[in-house]
Amino acid sequence: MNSISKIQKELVEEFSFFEDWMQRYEHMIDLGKSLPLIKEKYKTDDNIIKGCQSKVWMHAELEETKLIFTADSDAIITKGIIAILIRVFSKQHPDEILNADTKFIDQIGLKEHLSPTRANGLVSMIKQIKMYALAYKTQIN
Amino acid sequence: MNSISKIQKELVEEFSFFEDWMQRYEHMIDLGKSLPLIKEKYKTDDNIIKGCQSKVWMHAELEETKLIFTADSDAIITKGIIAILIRVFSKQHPDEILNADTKFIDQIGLKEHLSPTRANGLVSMIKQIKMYALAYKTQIN
Amino acid sequence: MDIEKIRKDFPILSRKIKGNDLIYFDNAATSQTPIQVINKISEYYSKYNSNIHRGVHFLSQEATSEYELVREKIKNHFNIAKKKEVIFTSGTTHGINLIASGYSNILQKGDEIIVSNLEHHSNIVPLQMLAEKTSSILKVIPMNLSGDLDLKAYKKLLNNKTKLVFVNHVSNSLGTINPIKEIIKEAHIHDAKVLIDGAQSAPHFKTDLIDLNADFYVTSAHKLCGPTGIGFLYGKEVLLNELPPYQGGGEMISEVTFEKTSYADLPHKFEAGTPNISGVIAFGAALDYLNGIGLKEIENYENELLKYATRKLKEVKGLRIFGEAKNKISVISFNIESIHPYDLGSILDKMGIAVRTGQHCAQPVMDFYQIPGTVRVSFSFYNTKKEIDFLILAINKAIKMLS
Amino acid sequence: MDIEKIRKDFPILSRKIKGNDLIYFDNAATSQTPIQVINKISEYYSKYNSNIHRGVHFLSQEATSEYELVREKIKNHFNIAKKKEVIFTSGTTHGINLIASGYSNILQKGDEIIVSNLEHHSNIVPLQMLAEKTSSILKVIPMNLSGDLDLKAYKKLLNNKTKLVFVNHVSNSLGTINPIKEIIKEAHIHDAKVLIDGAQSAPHFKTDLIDLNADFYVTSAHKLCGPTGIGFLYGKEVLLNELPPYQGGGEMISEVTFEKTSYADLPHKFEAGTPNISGVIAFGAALDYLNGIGLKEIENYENELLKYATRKLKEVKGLRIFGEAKNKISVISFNIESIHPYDLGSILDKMGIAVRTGQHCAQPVMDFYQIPGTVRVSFSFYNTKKEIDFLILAINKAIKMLS
Ligand SMILES: Cc1ncc(COP(=O)(O)O)c(C=O)c1O
Ligand SMILES: Cc1ncc(COP(=O)(O)O)c(C=O)c1O
Repeated sequence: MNSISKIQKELVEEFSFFEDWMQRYEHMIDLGKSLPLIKEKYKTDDNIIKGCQSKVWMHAELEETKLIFTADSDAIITKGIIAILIRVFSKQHPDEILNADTKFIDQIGLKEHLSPTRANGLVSMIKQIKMYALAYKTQIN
Repeated sequence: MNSISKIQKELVEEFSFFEDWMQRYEHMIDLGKSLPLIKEKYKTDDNIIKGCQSKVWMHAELEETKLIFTADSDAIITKGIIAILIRVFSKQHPDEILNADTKFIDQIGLKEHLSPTRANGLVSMIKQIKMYALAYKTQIN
Repeated sequence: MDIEKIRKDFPILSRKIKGNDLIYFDNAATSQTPIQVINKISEYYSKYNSNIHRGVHFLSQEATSEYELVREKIKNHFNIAKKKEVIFTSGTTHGINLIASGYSNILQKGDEIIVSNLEHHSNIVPLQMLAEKTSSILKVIPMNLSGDLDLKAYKKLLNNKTKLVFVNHVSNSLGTINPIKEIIKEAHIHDAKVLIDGAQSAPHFKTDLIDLNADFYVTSAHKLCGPTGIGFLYGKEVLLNELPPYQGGGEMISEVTFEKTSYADLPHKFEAGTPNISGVIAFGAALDYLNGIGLKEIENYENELLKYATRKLKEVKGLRIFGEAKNKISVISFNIESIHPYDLGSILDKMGIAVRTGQHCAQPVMDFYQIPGTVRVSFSFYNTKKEIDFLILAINKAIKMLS
Repeated sequence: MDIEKIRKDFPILSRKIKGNDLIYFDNAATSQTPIQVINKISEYYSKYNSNIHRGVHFLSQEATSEYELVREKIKNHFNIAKKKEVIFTSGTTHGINLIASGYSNILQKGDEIIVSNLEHHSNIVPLQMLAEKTSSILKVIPMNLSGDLDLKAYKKLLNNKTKLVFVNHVSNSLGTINPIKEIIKEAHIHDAKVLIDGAQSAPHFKTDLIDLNADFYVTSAHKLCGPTGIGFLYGKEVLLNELPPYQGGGEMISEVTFEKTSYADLPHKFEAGTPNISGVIAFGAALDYLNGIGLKEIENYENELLKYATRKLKEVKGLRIFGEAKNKISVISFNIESIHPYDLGSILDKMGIAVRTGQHCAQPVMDFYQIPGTVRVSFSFYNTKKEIDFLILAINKAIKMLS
């Protein structure tokens, strides 16, 4: 099992402890508080991800062969969502990011608990992460 | 009771003999066959009454102080309707035409048996008859 | 196909009109509605009525996903490449106007638009308005006595000035199925774009838009066992992107300031304002219903009704059928010698038979035959041969009365 | 007013959302539908579904007279001079676009159009499109912090170049009731025509169009306990006669040949194609329902809810209400310090409370306050103080979670 799948499994287990959505939301909000924040200088319009009522900025940079993501949002639940994604995809090799599936999102029950706008936002974030992976992959090779 | 009311009463009685709409329609169609026909030269676009799927031409002329109506239609039921109106309003003094009410139409049950388009046509015909009465009234005075 | 079972799905078919069973032969004007569709509307308003797309809350999410699911259903049913190429409209007329109006910024003076002589007014008037606005020229594909379009003449009309061709798939007044695949192919040789008016075809046989390669396609739900006030427009993505938005409002924008407004992407760009949400959802239920029976089964059965009725009607003395194309759907327009169609229609109505009389919003067709109108009977899959027999009886009775 | 009895008319109000009773506070987006209206739709499709106006047959006659009866009901309800001044549209957005588009042939370069800063996008974008097409100038009535329009500034904007003024009766984002009678009077001094967007006012208090002397008025049924996909446009006869038809099609013509087409009279000139017949008929049932309760009663009760909720919300720490006009309807837009409206809305949703968050299709209002959006609660006559109490509890719980 590679590192991404392991983290995904961890997350699914972590969320399965909670009995109701309320606790899951609280946990998500907590995770949001530990989000690796994007540097202010990267908080540009170019780095905004569309598809959310709230704003999301995301930045990626390469450390050797691993991609490091940082991000921020003006909404705290959105921060939680992106924190989950970053926990899964940050510090990973672009190839692994590109190959990773995203079933864990359904397993956590994230999508059914998010509004469609937010679920769209989530899809956009994953797309963006994979785009970064694609872009940096060529830099490594 | 003036002449118009008398004819109206007659018509209502006549129609009350019939038990179903089918017989009433047949009677109306019969009446249509005795419609005093408009002269061909008056069958102009100016004399067409709007508001019918079928065409109705109507003409009026003064004989002393009475108005004489002639008409035609390309549809036979429409001919019946106009024949009924002409029986009531032709050979009458314009003043009497203008003062006449048209309750007899409801009493015959004409409106409820006609399609709205035809009922509209009926209203247009009565309007037209009253317009002629108004126009010729001034000629008499 | 179990007709008796199907008929039970349509509450209106058990209506009595002045003591007679209702016989509904006005399907080309609007189709009847099965209980499954009626129930879907009630369900919507009883369970998840809500404004869509922008809502955070549960009801809005449910309504949005049901609504978007129908876009998907339409995409599949009509074989459309992309979901965003499906634009909800209030009906065929709206769809045609949207496209015609969109081209008023694109067409140049002297450009040519082709339309057929067989069209419904909805597919003529918007083009007259477009031609007037742009000083382009409207040309007409002529028809012949059988009710077919003259394809040779069509090919001669086409040239490199032709920008648009608007043709219906099936004529509502005569029932003719037009050879639209060929019409489209010929137009594309000259790089003209083709809009297909599918109002009368979609109810009767399967339409494959990728195969036809139509540029635009429009239809109405109310002729497809669905509700009134809803239809859809299909357009190829590149073409829709070239057109300006039709209406401004909520939903169709991405950013609004008084200085500058930017528009949303397809399909939202063309869906300004709160849409007919219940209409869309019920439209989906109607497609499910039709697919449950099977469009091929419907087509076969309706063809049988057409043949049967044509044969029976021809036995009526003095009756003339207008439109005897080889390829036609279950619509028959006719007149009886020296009887006005309106008179005949009125008498049939009194016997519980609903037919349409008049010009059927297709005055050029009536002008072609030099008649004031016709009586039109149009069958749907819930009609029966028994009903057709009764029609023949009723016509003969009416002829007696009216002669 | 017996609220418990009224609530029983609305099937959706007994819905549970994740174990909680649904509390529907998104009435400004769309209102809920009483069973009387739902039943009317079912009745239509079960008993007399038919295309209207041109039919000889019984169903068509029934459908036509029910349809036209609603025109009469609207005329009476909104105190309109003539039936033919009532045009059915697919909603407010459609009505605004119809008028704005109609004036694109009338306005001249340099003419001026006035709109307010308080408008819904539907009442901005069509005017931007009109201004662009005609090279006319769009001017904006500014607002102040309380959410009121600046009438002094408005008067200064008016001059003899002003041709049109488009203003909503009530702001959907803040609830402000605008002084439209005065706005109309001032505009008329300069011979400008005024369109009133009544989407948010019609549901909450009686509108008298003769008294207001509005030139045009639009609203949507779906905010009035009616169905989606239908609304109406009122216009003064002389003005509507000056405008070109908006869409071409069936129903709106009197004569069609390829050489020359002539248009039908009002209202048909603006009602091209098969209309939303069931929508119109259900709209009539909705008006009957509202009038059965009484608009004055509704207004008084909703005012009580507004006052109660305003007081309770103000007790919540860090909560700021946007829009505190003296005259307002039961809409409250607010934010809580350092909490994103979207977060708050999401948590409330999880507790079964439907509110709206975001810009409410009124980005200029948000830009004015320099906020990304608000949480908006909007009450209808079927809401209760108990529901408001639960809202306050839920907000406090959410604040704890989100801080
Ligand atoms: C003030 C105002 N104007 C216009 C609209 C648009 O109405 P519709 O979406 O029904 O066309 C709305 C509804 O959202 C509104 O609140
Ligand atoms: C061929 C054709 N085109 C267009 C229309 C107009 O459709 P709608 O009235 O639903 O807009 C019809 C329906 O009458 C039709 O039969």
